[in-house]
Amino acid sequence: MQAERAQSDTVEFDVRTDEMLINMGPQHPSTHGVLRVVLRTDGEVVSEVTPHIGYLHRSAEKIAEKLTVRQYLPYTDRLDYLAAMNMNLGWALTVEKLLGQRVSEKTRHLRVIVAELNRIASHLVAAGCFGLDLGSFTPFMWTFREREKIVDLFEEICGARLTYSYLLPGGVTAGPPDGWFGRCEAFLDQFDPVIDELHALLTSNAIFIKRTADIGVLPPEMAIDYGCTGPVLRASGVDWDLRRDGEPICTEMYDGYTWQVIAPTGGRYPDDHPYPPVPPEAVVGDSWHRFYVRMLEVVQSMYLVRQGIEKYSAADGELDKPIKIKEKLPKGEAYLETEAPKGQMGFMIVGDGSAVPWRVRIRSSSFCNISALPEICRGVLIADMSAILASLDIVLGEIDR
Amino acid sequence: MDTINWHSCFFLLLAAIACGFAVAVVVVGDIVRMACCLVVSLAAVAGLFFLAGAEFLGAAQLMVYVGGTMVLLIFGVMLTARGPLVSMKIGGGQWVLALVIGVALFAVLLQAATSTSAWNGPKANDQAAVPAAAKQDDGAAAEQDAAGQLGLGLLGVREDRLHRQDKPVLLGGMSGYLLAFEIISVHLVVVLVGAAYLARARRRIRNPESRAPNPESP
Amino acid sequence: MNARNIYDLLLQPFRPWLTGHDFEAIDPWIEVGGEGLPEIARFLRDQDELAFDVLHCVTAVDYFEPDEKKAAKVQWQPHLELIYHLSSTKRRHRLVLKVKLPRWKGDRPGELPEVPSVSGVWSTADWHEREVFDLMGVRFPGHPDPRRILCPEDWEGHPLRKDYQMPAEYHGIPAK
Amino acid sequence: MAELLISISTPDWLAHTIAALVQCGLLLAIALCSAAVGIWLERKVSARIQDRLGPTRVGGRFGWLQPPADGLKLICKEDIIPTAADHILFRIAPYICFCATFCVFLALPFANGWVAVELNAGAFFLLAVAGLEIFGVILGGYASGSKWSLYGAMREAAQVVSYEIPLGLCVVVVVILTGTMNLVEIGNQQAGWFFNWHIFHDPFTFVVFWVYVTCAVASSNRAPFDLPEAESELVAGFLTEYSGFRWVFFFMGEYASMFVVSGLGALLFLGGWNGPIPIASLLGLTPDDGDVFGWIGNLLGMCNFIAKAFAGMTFMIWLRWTLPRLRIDQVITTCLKYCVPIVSAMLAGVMLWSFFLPGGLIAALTRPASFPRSAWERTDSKPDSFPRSAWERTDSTLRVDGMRDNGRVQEEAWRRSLPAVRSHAERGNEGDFQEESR
Repeated sequence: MQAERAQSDTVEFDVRTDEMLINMGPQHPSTHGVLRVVLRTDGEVVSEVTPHIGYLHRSAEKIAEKLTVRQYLPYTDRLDYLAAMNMNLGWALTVEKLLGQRVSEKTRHLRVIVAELNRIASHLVAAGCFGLDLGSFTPFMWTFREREKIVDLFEEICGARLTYSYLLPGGVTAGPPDGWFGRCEAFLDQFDPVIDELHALLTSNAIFIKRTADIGVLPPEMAIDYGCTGPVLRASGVDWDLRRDGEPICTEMYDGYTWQVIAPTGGRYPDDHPYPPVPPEAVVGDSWHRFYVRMLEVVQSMYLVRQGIEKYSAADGELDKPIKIKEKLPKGEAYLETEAPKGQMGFMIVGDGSAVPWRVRIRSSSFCNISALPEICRGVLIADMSAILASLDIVLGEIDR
Repeated sequence: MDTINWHSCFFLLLAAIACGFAVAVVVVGDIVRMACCLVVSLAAVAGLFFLAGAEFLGAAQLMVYVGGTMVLLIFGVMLTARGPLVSMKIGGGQWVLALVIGVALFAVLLQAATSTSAWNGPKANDQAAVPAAAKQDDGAAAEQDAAGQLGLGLLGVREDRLHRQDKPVLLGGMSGYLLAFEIISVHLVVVLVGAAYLARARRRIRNPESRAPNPESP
Repeated sequence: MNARNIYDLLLQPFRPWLTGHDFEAIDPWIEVGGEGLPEIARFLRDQDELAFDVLHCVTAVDYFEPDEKKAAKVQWQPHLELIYHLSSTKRRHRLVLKVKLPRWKGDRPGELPEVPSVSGVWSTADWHEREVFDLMGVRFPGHPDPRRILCPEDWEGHPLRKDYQMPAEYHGIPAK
Repeated sequence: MAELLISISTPDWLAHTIAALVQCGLLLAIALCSAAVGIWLERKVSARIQDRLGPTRVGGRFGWLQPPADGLKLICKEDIIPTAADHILFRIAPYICFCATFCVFLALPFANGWVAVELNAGAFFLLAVAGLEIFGVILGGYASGSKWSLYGAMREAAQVVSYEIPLGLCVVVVVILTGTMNLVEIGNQQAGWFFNWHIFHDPFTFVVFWVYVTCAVASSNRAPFDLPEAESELVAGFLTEYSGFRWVFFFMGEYASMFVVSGLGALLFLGGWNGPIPIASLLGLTPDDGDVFGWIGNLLGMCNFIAKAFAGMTFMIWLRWTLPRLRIDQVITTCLKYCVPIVSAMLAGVMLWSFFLPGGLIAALTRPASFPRSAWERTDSKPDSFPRSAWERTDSTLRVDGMRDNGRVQEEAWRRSLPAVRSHAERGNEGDFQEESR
């Protein structure tokens, strides 16, 4: 019965085990929402991963065909509910691109301040949940304590703590209360040392490095091929950030701001950053780098907010009033992607002359990031699944729309 | 009301548990429950040793048998408890055969037990046992050091002669049972490694570029 | 490179499949015939001076006016449009490809129109095409895994079509 | 206790029963209190680490009534048994887990002589019973029928069974030092100033202490090694299907084993009930049996022991709330690639050390190495009031002298140097072994 040796060249000795199908989700502590991942496991080793989405599908695009552009704004908050300001910004800029309008200096700077503050909050949630998924509870408490302070600032400016509906196409609902900028700067000053604590607790922690370095490696070509964007793409070494390389309407917002895109191009980070060095085990594109890129982006966002506050007080003129409720949309299509914390958030509006858009398409960043999951999770252990999922930092509201 | 002899009470209780669960091992269908009954009956035997004051032996029994059986339970039973093994159905014929062999063995044991003189005369033994039991709990500290004795026995010292001046204590050149003990354990390790090696099925990869190796063993 | 000279580059090899263009629109686009889509896509990605390595998203727009009064005023005939947004990380330029499809294959209601899949060229298309199939009802022959992605597997109808009627109930759950 | 009852004319058998029940109740109370205080300690320390207050309202400002409140809430929870579960085993598992940990309290001495059952092979008994706790967890994991709990059970089996080896070796190291397995004896040999503790006995035992800490944390499923109930991966590991009172037993089992493991560590390495400064012996409260002063000395000793045990628990809690969790293969690698080799090397080191430099680091430095006198000389300096079985001394003298020269002359000289006749003879048991002609 022994097949001749020549035909089969490699003989692998292995204890015969049969495989098991496990449902990780839709109700699971580390799937960041209602994502169901079916794992084909052989013992602890995962041989195949098939994500199932759609549990949170509210057909946001169908609803958009019945509401005018301003009425639809609250729906964009509910897409990526951890970064609602950036969602509003994306929608507002797409409408302004369709209408061909531009906003005043003051509004532009206020938009930068608010968007970057929300990016800090979103990255804090990502870092906290990453620590939680790896088993250490404390970073989660520290990051949420800081995020509460940002959310208090947002509550003062627009009254809501999670779904703000603040940045309307054409302008903002209301100007910031007096003393708001002072409180912003106070928050930023006391936030600096907290970042060093987080780095000490997680980034340079030996167990954290062992759990994340060289796990879920996403090579740059595969990242581009699967359309991954944001920190996931930059952590794979692709130097691409819409705030600098995007369409003119996006890059104009950041005119006059000095900041840096964080990406380990050529295997190295820009060397001005004062934070813990890259451990030797880490490979460009692994879970550790995705976490590290987000932590450095928080620092860049802090620089942007400080510059925004100075430019806002220096800028003259008034805050713009938003467009009318029943603003007529011109015939034609406009598609615009903006740099949201989780990746590039694309909105497409097809206008047909009436106030209600004919068709709205929402391109979600996490939707493409999660599509690369089966590729990078082949042959990892079950414990690594939650590490990789946490490093992709997905939000199901945005994926399922 | 004469004093209740706790020692015999517990002895009977533990003996009943040991035998009861031993029977349960045979009767129970589900294989995991069977293994659990086995573990409980061995633990009851360990209890008997503790009752007899030999706590070193009791602890050894607990560690070796109950721990060992548990590992058997985990890897042998749970991971393969699928398919026919899970609930074994025993036909009528096998029952009869088992009963016959069981009764025969029991008869032999009974005959051997009754014929030894030391265990005769339950009345006499009871009296002797009571004082020992009464002193059992408070005299624990002054009791002989079982572990020390065993250790010395292994090293070849005749500890029973220590208080005698005339007989030699050391066995002169003999190193006791330690060497034999070690040889057996080395053999056991070799046997285990061999078994593990044989248990591995050969999985042949037809052509290297096909990603999933097709598990097919001769 | 703006849309015009990309169009000129495409003219020479793919003249029969280029069926229209509009360079003055907010997002200038080029219209392509459905059959030639995979070859054009591979050409756009592999040509060094084009290097369109990122497919942002695949969108389907349903041009159909359900009530008659408005249908009279509309200029276009009922049809489906597939819009591919491409961009290049090396050359930093953008392009929009459009494909016009009949609403039903051979105008037989119930038969879904077909466009060859580009998931071989960009892996992003894999999930996006599944979503277009799921919500708009466009079949993509050559797709590795043509299942629904957002709606449950056994959902009837394609919700984003203009003439879509919500089913009365689904597995006993009343939908109205 | 029994005599007291007999004196007030209760029938003899009733007196013995009540005495036994009281002792069991006392022991159970200690086990449950240690678990309850452990839970309270965990809530408070983790709160401090995470910049919050912890329980402050239940029972006064420090929320010390929180553990009973938790217990009450959990008792009122609905009793759910999953349909796919093997209900008999599902019910038994938590009780086995808690009983195994409870048995360890039997042999754990809190002060000199204050121990439920003074077993002569106490250390060996602890190791044997500590292995039983896995049995409860595995039964629970397998019987709850869900895939996640099966994973939890398998991880528990792999981890704790493999960590028993280095744990056992650490205990063997201390047994070599003290020459006995009787825990009370081990505790007493570390009396006096803190440098008499085993941890400072020689550099090897210092390293062994830290290896013991790792293995202890791993064998009680705590902190970086808490894979069996890893919330983020396995939903809740083997505890997934448990709720209400059964969950409390697993929970109590974990905290009791935390106390036990840190208590054992304190006893073996940190001098058990002997404080850093021997206040009791300085004030003349040498605990000889029966008088009040001895009792107070023992009480001080017990406070010492419990303080050290809770210090160990705080260390484990501190570890849990700062470090992320290790992966299963990393856990097993640390055990087989780091713990076992290190502790084996240290074992060899300790043996060589006590062979060449008997009497510990300080004694060796202060006194030139008197070569032939064996390690037992140090035990001689101990006050002789405890029941001493001659074996230690003869055993150790034998080891040094008898080993090297087996000749008859050497034996006779050694026989004469044997001071006390063995207590075995005093009990007048005529020879168990028959005379054996040469």
